[in-house]
Amino acid sequence: MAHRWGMVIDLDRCTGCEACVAACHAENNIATVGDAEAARGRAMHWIHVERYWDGEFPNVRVGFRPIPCQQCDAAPCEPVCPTYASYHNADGLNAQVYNRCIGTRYCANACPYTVRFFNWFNPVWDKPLNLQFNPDVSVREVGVMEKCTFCIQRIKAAEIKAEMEKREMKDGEFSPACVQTCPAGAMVFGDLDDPASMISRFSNSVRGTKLLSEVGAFPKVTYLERESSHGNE
Amino acid sequence: MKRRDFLKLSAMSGAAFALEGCGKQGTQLIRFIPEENLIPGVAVWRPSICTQCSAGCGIQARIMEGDAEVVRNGQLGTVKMGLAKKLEGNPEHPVNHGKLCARGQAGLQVSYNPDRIKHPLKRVGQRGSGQFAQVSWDEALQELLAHLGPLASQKNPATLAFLAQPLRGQRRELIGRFLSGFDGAELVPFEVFDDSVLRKANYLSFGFNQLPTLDLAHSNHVISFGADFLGTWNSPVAQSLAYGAMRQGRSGLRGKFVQVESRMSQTGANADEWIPARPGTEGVLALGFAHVILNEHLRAAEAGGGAGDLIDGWHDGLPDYSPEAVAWKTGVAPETVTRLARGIASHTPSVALVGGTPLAQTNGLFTALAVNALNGLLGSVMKPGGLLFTPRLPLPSAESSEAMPEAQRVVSVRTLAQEILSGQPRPVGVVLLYGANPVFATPPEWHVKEALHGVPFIASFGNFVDETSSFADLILPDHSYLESWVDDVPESGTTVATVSVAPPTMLPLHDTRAMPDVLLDLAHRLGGRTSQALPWKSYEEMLQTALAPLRHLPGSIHADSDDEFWKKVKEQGGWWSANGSIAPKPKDAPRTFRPLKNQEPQFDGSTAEFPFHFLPYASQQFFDGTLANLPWMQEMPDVLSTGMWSSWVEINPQTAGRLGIEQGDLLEVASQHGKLRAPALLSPGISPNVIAMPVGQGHEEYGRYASGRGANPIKILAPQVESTTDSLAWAGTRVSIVRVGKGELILFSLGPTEWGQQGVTR
Amino acid sequence: MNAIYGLFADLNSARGAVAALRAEHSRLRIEPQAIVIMSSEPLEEVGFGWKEQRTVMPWLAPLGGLLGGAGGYALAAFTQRTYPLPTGGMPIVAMWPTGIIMYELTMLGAILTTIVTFLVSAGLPNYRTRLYDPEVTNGKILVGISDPDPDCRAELEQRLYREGAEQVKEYSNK
Amino acid sequence: MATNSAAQANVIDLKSDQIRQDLLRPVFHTSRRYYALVFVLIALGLPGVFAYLYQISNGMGVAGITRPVFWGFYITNFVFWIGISHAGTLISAILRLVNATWRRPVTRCAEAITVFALAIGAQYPIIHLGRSWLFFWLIPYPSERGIWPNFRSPLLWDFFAISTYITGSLIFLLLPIIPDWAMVRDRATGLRKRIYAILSLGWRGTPREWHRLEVAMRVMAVVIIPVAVSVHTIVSWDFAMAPVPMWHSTVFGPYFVAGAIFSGIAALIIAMALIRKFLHLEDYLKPIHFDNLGKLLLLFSLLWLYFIFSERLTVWYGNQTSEMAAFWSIQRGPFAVPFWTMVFCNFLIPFPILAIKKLRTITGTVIASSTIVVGMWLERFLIVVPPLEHKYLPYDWGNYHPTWVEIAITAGTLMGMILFYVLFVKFVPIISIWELKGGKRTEPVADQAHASVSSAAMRLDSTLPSGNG
Repeated sequence: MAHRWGMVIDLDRCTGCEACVAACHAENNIATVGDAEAARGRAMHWIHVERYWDGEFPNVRVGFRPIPCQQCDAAPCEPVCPTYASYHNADGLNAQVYNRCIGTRYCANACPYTVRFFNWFNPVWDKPLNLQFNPDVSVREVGVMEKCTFCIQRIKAAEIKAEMEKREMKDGEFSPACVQTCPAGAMVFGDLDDPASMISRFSNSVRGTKLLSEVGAFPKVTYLERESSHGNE
Repeated sequence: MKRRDFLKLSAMSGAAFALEGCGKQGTQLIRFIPEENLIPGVAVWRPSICTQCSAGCGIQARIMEGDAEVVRNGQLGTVKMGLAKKLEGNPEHPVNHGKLCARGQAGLQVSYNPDRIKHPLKRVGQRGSGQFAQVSWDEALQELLAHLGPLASQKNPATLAFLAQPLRGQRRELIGRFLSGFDGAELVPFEVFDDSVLRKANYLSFGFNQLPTLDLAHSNHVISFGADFLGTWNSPVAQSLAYGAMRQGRSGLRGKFVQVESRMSQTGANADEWIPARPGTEGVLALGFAHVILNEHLRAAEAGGGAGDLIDGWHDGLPDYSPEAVAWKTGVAPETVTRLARGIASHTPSVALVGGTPLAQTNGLFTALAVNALNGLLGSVMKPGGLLFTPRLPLPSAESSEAMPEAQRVVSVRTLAQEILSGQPRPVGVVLLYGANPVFATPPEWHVKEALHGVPFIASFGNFVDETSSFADLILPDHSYLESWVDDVPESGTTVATVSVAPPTMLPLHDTRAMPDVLLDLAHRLGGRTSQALPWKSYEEMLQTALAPLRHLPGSIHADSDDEFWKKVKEQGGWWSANGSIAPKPKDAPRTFRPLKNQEPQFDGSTAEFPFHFLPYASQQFFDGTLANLPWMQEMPDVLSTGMWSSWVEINPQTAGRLGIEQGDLLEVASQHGKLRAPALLSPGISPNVIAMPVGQGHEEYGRYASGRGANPIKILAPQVESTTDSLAWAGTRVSIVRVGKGELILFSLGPTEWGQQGVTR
Repeated sequence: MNAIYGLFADLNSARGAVAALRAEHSRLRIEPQAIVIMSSEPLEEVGFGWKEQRTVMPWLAPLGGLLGGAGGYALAAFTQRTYPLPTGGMPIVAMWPTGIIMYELTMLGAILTTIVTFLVSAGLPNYRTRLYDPEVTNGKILVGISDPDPDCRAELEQRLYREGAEQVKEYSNK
Repeated sequence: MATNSAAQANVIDLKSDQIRQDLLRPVFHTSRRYYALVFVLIALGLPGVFAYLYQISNGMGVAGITRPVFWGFYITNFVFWIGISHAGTLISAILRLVNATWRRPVTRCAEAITVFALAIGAQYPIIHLGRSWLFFWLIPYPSERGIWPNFRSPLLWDFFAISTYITGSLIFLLLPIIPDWAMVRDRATGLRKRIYAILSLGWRGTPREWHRLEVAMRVMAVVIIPVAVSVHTIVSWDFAMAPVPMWHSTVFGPYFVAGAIFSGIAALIIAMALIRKFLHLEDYLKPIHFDNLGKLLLLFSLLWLYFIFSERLTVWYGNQTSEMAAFWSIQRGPFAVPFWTMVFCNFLIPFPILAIKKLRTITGTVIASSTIVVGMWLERFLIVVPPLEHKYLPYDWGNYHPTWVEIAITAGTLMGMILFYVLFVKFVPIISIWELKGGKRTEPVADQAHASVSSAAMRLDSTLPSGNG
């Protein structure tokens, strides 16, 4: 049966430690591009923590906002792809089929969140770094667009497991690498179609907002905004 | 054993075949017989311990079968073996409860790092030139024995020094016992961001010679003096977990968090209020709070207890620390002082933390004691929502190295250098290196480099060639931590007594040997006192014997036999006591200590010539620089500056404007002790009179990813130390800056820095 | 076949010749269709245009257009149905995008029909050797009679001369 | 306008032989300078070819585009060339429909520009692909992959629009060439004769052929105009359909079409001037042609001003934070220089030149056209790049610096365009001979006809019915 995977990120818990970023690299065979390319803005971080300063010294505050692919319900990246490389899968994820991608990069332009990353060159791993490859995730070649998949390989694995054990998938049975490692427990992952799931409850929180809701992409990532303590003293 | 022999044979025949086969050695494909029985495509999880920092988190490695090019019996070939594919936190582990930080995640790239030392090396070039030639393990061990033997048998009056990263648990015990075989042998634990000041303070104030465990999850108001407890200080994962709970873990109650520091850290960035106080005056501010609390009779002075007694004037209501006086010293507005003081007093449970920069001053101990006293006053010591201390196991090995000076001589690397250069009290004949990299991480005027040049023989157990091990005459590469037996005794981060132990998660990729086993081997070959001190055949055996007594304590494992117990320990990745079964026992501090007056921090360099405080800080990616050789860490943007693959100088926009400095300009930062160059990064989160720099880049010799990249701020630090504990006062230097041209910043975000300048919905 | 033709330098004499030939076609035993005219530029004026003026080309074009449009719809609709994606509540065959494809293919249909009808109705390409004289592209106007009655050949020749032909030639591809 | 200028345009009082000689000369006689020119063009174009191969072998990364500016020079050039291509077909089609006789010497130059600009422009979507070698996945055909392209994607619309347009304009160009090729055939010898014999399809010039040709041209003219309009509208939708600030705009369709014709005419004027000079066709491409086209250019210059004004004014007035970022970066930020250069090139310089009759000379119009071509390229660039640099999340802003690869390829395609044109002139009379003669002849002959032969004609036609009965 189909699910509707979503994520909740609690900005009040997020500490900007970027464990999610490193975990994502390890889980998804994301290449490092090196200093020269990074300097040209070509570093690939499927999830990255955006930092916004607020106010002038000394009354400075900072907002952190981890941004993975928002897995929009009406994703601008999908209709523009001429080859269906970027398409909407049955679980509502904005899937990217690397083999179909011919690299028009139109999806990346259309994406309001700039969470799509392009392989400008063939990725390189100095031996034996390649021994770390996660066999469940394909390695992308030059000229191909790549993006956060909500760790679809973990979703599939869990589905198969549940199938073999002849049962429904349990809420919180698995989670993407970023969610699993998040030290502050700022991220929650689950099935939005399951009213009993943690995520369903969280995404209805009064603190819940969607990023750039005015664009109308209907993201499946909900952000819980920060609060203040002690009656804002 | 049999299987091993069979393997040898097969590999030999493989080799023979290889030699017949054309092509140069290493290129042709030899298939060794698989050394493990794994089902291809099916993952197994094996417990281990993260050694990326000293928090001691429990991890588990996802092992899957893969083809690895390995050396077996001197022959290169490929073998199907279990390979670690991913690290996750160990959900059972009492420190990190299944969570893991970025640095821990990157641990895989230690094992698979292309720059790892793949076999024993012998120096061929000039010392420090980093030119080595491959030798066999037998040759290597023979050579080392040839130098250790005379020392052990006192043929040679010189002694032995073991220079290592701070170690705990059985590793620490092993080294201690090994050194006991040499007269006057010294253990030299070294890390640049060391917390001995705080340990000492906690010992004096509360009787615990260890770092605190923060029960943030239950506190209502947290005020932290410079402690980067969400990033790099103490036990970040445990503390982040607790922090999350403090913020949103309790319905209807959100703990408030105030950070006092002059350069906004990743932790400070999360604060509800960020208070830039003048560097070195944090203790004064803490006492300012105490003053308000005492004079408004929100608490009684007695509440301060032993911690209060250590502060001069405590029982007279701290007359010298009126908000106005404090404001004048610290630059924090009096009303802020009063407001915050009332806040922490009223919103209980509240707690004050101190760590990092404030303690890296000449008056570090005073600051620490002041904050401890404040905690005493707030009643937050050993209380829920306050400072707790991890109970100690009834094992000799349990204490952290600094905690048990009586074991044998423990000296600082600075002292060691002096001893080597002066030959007093006795010359140092051999230095063994393990993990520590003082050549990179000490100010030049500690003369560590020169000292090492003077040592007759240096052997390193490190698995990378770094600035220090490039001085070695012999390198005996250790396994990576995923390849070897690991054990640790977390000093903090949990409320239960814990000992973590885990077997190797994967077979070694290279021709390396585990340092503990090499030491045992050496001990046996040396014979005499050393071998008596180390009766075990293998490190596993040593660990098993050490942990055996725990079986009878209430804890995470119930077992009927020692073997079953050991089996379960290996499966679980350690043993931890049942909650509350072991209570932390304070030692009573020596009463000889006289109450402290406020001590002004000493800064190196005149304000006229060197107008800026210079704050090196532990980098989010590289910690103290040991992780700079991991590509993932190099490319992970520093969350505040978004810098990658480089280093930079953080400077306040106002200051920059005044000096006509723009983002990315190349600055020359000069202290009385050196100069360095790095691009300017304008940051709103730093005091106008402070400039800051991340530590970790600027390696001269540390593999392809780290070498020759960025600048190393430690190299311009003054050789100042905290007056009571010989530890480096790394925040006590003043510098001048001058623009010398256009530099290059490598940033992940090229956009404007202000929130909501465009488009961001809130 | 064979033919006799005259080359005229100017339009009026050529027109005269045609007129004369047509007027006396019964006496000279010429099928009206047997009168062949060639010129190096279009001769819109009265006199030359004969049945030629009528063609269905302008009507075929829209027809081709309709075909193209239908084809466009078929293509788009069929392919999108063979690959039905979750579109978040939007139709599988979205009318407006499909409309664009249809529009373009309509135009393509019209264009192709036009060029085809042109070639067919103008009888091009035709590489068989036929009555022709390179002088035509030098501006001469060719007026000729294909397969004239042998008895009338002489009269035709002098008739053409009389009408002002610069020269009268015989053509035969035997 | 058509009639009076027609009157002047038709003062080409030359013998038909003269015309034939002049216009066929380039086809039959080739000077050394010509070969030199071809060689130079190839030499200048080759680096582009190498750059492209280099890009294919090393990866897209050798170009300057990066996150978040995923489109740069390539797409700019794509839009630019497609724009240029609107010169011909549209102009000549319109002029044909309104039967402006002065068009006759102009049409073929224009239509040639269209075809070649399209051929060049259509390369860019392929050049800019991350995996160029898979470009054919855009084409809808039942493939072994069992998957069809996505008809929702504007890029697919592009594919259909451009292929339709290129087919149409190619036919539109070739049809009227047939009689001229027949003419060449009759003068050529040997192999060349055989080639032209095949090309001219055995054209004889019978009234039926002539009539069909003209009808076909009229139909084509009617069809090609809506195609041309749709093509650039769809190109504009490549941008307007994406939710990118400053792209997502309703004005883009007409804005792009107007801009396209604008740049198209400019390109045409330049081409005509060069042909006139180097092929010595002063007697055929007369000041009046430049004057007329100049007026047209003036009109479009104003139209362009109107469009860019309404585009920018609405954005500025709307004052949406997300859009203002891109807006100000163009108005005052790093893109201010190209922006104001563009305004100069597209309006401030050409307007006076074209508005003042004295200045609307050949030189004048050529100067104006040259600035306009540059200005329009800048306009495309400013449409593509700045918005991408300033999307919604400030954290993800970036910037774009083209590399030598992009520059070499851009220059290469420009050379390619010129080369095509130069070769074309060698194989086809660049001015339609038969149309010119037709144009030259109409009025006077008409008079004659009325004067002398009309009576005969009357008589003739009255006899017709019985004739074919």
